[in-house]
Amino acid sequence: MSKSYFDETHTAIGHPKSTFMQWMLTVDHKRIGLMYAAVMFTFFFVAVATAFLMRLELFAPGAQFIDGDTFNQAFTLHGVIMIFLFIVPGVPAVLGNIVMPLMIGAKDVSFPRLNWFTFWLYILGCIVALASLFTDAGFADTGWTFYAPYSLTTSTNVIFTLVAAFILGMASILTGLNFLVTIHRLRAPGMTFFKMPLFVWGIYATAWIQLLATPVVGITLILAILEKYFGIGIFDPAKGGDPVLFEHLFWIYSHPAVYLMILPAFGIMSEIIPTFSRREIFGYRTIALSSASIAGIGYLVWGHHLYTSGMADTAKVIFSFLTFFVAIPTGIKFYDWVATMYKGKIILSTPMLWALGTIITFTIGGLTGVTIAMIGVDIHLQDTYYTVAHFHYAMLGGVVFLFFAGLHYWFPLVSGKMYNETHAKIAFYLQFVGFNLLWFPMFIAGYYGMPRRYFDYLPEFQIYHQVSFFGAVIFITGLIYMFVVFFKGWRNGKPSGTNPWNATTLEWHMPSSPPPLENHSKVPYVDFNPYEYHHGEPVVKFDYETMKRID
Amino acid sequence: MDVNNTLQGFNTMAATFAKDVDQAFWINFWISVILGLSVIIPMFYFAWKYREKNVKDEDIENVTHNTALEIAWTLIPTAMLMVLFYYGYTSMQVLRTMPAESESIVVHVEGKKWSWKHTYEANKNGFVHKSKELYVPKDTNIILKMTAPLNDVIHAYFVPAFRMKEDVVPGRVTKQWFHSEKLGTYDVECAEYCGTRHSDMYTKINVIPKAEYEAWFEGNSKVGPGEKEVEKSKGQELYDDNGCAGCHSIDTDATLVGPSLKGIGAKHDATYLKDAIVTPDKDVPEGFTAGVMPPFALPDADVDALVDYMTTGK
Amino acid sequence: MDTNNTTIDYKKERVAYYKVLVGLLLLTAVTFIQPHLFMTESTFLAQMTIAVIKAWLIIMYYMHLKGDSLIGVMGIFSLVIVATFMVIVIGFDVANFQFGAESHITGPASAGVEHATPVQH
Amino acid sequence: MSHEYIPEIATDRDGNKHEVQGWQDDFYGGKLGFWLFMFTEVLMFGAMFMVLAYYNTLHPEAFIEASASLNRLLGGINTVILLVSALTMGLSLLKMRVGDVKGAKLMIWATILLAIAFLVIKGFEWRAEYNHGIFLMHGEMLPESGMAFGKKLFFGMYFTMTGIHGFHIIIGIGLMIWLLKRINAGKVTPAHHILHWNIALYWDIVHLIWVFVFPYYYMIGAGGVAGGH
Ligand code: HEA
Ligand code: HEA
Ligand code: HEC
Ligand code: CUA
Ligand SMILES: [Cu+2]
Repeated sequence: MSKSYFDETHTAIGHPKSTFMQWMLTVDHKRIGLMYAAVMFTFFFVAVATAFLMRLELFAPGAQFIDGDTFNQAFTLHGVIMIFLFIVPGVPAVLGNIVMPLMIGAKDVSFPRLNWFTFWLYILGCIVALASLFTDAGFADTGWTFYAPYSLTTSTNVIFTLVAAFILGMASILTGLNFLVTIHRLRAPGMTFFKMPLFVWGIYATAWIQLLATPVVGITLILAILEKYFGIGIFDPAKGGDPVLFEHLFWIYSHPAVYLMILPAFGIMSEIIPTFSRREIFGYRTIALSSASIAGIGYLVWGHHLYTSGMADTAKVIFSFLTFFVAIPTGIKFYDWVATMYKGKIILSTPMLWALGTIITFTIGGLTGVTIAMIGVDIHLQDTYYTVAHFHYAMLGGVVFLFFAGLHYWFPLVSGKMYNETHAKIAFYLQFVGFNLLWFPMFIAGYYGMPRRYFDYLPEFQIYHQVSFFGAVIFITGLIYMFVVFFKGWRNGKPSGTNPWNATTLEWHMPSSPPPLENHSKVPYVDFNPYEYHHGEPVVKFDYETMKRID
Repeated sequence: MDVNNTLQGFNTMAATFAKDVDQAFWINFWISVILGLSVIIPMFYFAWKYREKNVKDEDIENVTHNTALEIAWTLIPTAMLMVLFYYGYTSMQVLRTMPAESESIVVHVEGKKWSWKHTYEANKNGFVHKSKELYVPKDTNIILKMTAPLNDVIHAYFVPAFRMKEDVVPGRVTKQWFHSEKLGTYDVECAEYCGTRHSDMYTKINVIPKAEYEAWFEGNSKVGPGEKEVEKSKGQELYDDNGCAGCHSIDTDATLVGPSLKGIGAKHDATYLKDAIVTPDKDVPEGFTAGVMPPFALPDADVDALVDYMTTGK
Repeated sequence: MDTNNTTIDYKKERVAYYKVLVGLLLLTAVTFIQPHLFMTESTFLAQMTIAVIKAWLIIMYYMHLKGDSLIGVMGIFSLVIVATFMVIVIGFDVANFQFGAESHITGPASAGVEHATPVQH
Repeated sequence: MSHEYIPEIATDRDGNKHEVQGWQDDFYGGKLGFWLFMFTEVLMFGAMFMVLAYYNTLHPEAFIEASASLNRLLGGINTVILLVSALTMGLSLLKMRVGDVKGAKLMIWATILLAIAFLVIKGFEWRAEYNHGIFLMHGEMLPESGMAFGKKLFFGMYFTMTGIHGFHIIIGIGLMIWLLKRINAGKVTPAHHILHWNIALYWDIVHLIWVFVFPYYYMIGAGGVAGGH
């Protein structure tokens, strides 16, 4: 049997003998992607645990078993991990790393050693972020938004978190940079931009946001540190500084960041829908270009987080107007996906179930985003659970669901094995039901005026929190179940072969399963579109020795 | 404040503009339902109609373009979005267009960790009402001018029953206004995260009949309308005014944010207590962290009065 | 695609470097005399215009961007983004700063005469 | 990757051959990557300029007054120093490209010296300001001082931005020393000089930032309060 990337690797330094060191020093994009996944998986348990802790605490009004300060630290920890450690690097660092070079027929990313370095930078960031849990002052209690002046005056250890967010930001920038150069330079000959798979388009648009938005939050965090320790004055009202400026700077990054999360996830959707409809995608170009325009418009709408901040009313109107324009390209994508199912042959494998489930949940998430883009309505709903429900529907029901879809979809590619479909489907249904039970009641609670970041609440809201709690239990059960299914599949799943889904894109044209170290045996010449099907069969076939087309 | 507070009127529409906001919300709701179903119904239909068993491979068709449809699903949602923008904009305008001050009652609001204080303009006698809860007459424009102390953090004055909210920012003055047509007591919540007792930072708006309000406002009562005036020492007044109760209980042993001040006089002398108010970070009792209690730069006489109140209860 | 990695004529290139340096030095001199010479009603604009010209010279000649359209377009893209941030924040938010007259950070207190110590009342 | 990289060839269906760009030895890729990195610098400083412009709009007079009080002579000298150092760096790259390794090294040394001179002058400036009671956490910059808000914010940003710029210079010196080591080790050669190229680019962006920092801080007040916006 031929060697796979599990058997051999290139390393950044030297030629270590031990398997462990080979993993630690590897520059292979597939291994790095896997290591990212492993680390995120670990943190995800921390974040889920804190989320569960919050739900448990909120089961009834009044203090149950933690105090207010602990609760504040809990949602900060939850938000910081979920955003900076998990969802921002998430899809690009895991699936982008593993799949994107394969999709464009490259041997690796443009700067493999930088990729390795970035991974360790990310680890460093994670360590710094969590280190403050073990210091006396404790983890930051600012919320993931670090609003000044609260973050400048609190006695908890915000500096760690700020520094960590900065380091993680650097890692994110470097990932984006690496991918941009890779996509520009290393596409297989013949593959023009409009012959790239849509996942690559998603990664490309994301990479631009990583590159050109992250520095703003980087410098904002530095300014906050300088303010806190050197008193430069810019966020300190006692010196004439304006706290609202901090909010501007923070959201200039953090709004584009939400599109940074969702665009590669949309890319996953665009891979899965045609594959499991067994037909060419509807409106390839509009989907590709809508990714780009979402990224572009996404830069201009951060102010919709500041409707009640004291920002000028004129600015609010402009931001609100611009915000609506993000929904249009997003809508186009959704219609294109649904149209792709028309006259196809819909195969409801697990990845497809996740994708279709996401069409429901993200539509709810997105449309409620549109609700709070309306200024007058958002003045009421801002900082209530309505917003919280919106972004969990968007992030969990959008990004994370699609991430899971992608994990199921590319699992056989990465591992060479198949998980148990039946069990994977049960896990999906559990999570889908649990998720909606968990978050839908929160829309209602928010509409009635339940503010977020509340440790304690008025008895009227109890019913919503209780339904939500049971949803969380079901959801987390399904979640654990899903990981068990993955684990079992990895341990003793059946060999999947190179192309178990009958898919068309290049990553499924590998000489062996799992793929060898340097990917395709030869670089193919790409003179075809990414999703060419004829009567439900992939059109393009290769001789895997020479990578010449044989159809 | 104990948590047996009940949120009153969260599903009522008490301010004049609440109906505009609700109208905007429900227009949005129905448009969202239409747009959402326009995606979800076809999805279910196709997933069922073209299910694996039903389709022969030869019947699959690669439809990739349909200009008319594509234009439709770009332009129709765009039009709907513009409708939503319009209602978002107009409902915001009623919320944000302040009435003339001459035709309104102006109240200054100070939000700080973790209490609210309302200060009225001086009445005919030159008396300035200060109150924790807000008392306003029915059918009158009220303008709130809000700010927070410079060394405090951001809060938000959120009145669910009125559908209004605006941040209270240190160093800035922000404003909002309302006009209530319904008598009643409505809850005010703090909606911007501000730390330990963020979720206890409630107060109330009492909308009362005009005459009752006038009588109260022109009088010199130190408590709200209809409440019995209790004799308060200067120290107690200061204790209330400065929001000490937001962090310290004085009648019970409960620890809120700072230590309970019950019987504090027996533990410490006056100098210590003075320092504890003026430079709180000097001596930090065990189990508490420095930097939480802000320094209070009060006149000496006031500090003395406070200390008296803490030690003697008067 | 010009990769700037081709063989070059050392003498010619060096002359170009010196020419640009002279240009930059001249522009620096202009920054110093400008406040006394022209556009005195808006030193700020004049100075920034000069800076933009200097930056253009550096980018085109010292950083060899001339002829490289891909990076050029990307560069313009990032500049446009920064410019948009500026226009929105400065042009729309700050330009309409709300209730400035009453606010501490912009109000009369900002003359600084009043002590700025946080005072509780 | 010291061994020579031989690009792969992909053949299309008509038998035409297409050279494949590998990640190894990708000169343009290396350059592109570095430019992208520099865009992040542009955004970082762009954000700081935005903060500056924000407060400038709120306090136009105070900004001009504060600017007028900076030492334009030292600032000007530093501008010239950076200009010249950009030239020496450029020449060093030029020499490297035509094969004059020794000359290239000499020019890098010259650049390092100029960079140090810049820092020394900056140090004198900061010290003088300190002695005037204007420094972070010191004198007039404390919250209780009576200095106008506009001025406090101006100087707060002045120390921040010149500080971060100075930090970039220090990094630059480090990079140049590393470059010298790589040249000595034979890793950077006329045939393989992407590192040199990128460090030269880095030095240019450090200079480029100064091109804007200098007029915004030192010159806007040069015409006195009359020369407003
Ligand atoms: C993955 C993350 C993600 C995504 C994709 C989005 C997408 C959107 N978000 Fe969301 N948002 C967040 C994550 C995300 N958001 C987070 C984390 C916060 C809170 C942060 C905090 O405060 O802590 C937030 C907060 C937030 C606010 C501020 C709320 C407040 O604090 O008061 C607003 C206001 O405008 C908003 C709007 C939108 C809009 C208009 C979209 C649009 O992009 C949605 C577009 C999608 C659709 C419209 C649905 C699909 C389309 C159709 C079905 C077609 C037909 C429909 C139409 C054409 C309308 N979001
Ligand atoms: C990615 C983003 C994300 C995700 C997935 C979640 C998931 C969950 N969140 Fe999260 N939440 C946030 C981001 C997220 N949250 C943010 C940003 C805030 C605001 C914080 C603030 O106010 O500052 C918030 C706030 C928040 C609150 C409000 C606190 C308050 O305002 O008072 C609550 C309350 O119950 C809550 C609960 C939950 C629960 C029960 C889940 C459950 O659904 C948890 C289940 C867990 C998962 C679904 C994990 C998914 C899988 C992985 C993460 C890793 C997999 C990796 C690999 C396999 C490689 N969250
Ligand atoms: C923001 C919360 C907060 C407010 C408001 C506040 N305190 Fe405190 N107080 C604390 C904390 C926390 C401590 C303990 C740490 C310390 O000493 O700084 C404390 C300590 C004290 C102590 C010392 C107690 C001891 O056992 O040593 C006294 C006395 C005191 N406060 C009085 C007051 C008075 C009087 C006021 C109002 C004018 C007030 N506090 C307002 C939080 C607060
Ligand atoms: Cu005050 Cu939250
Ligand atoms: Cu947003």
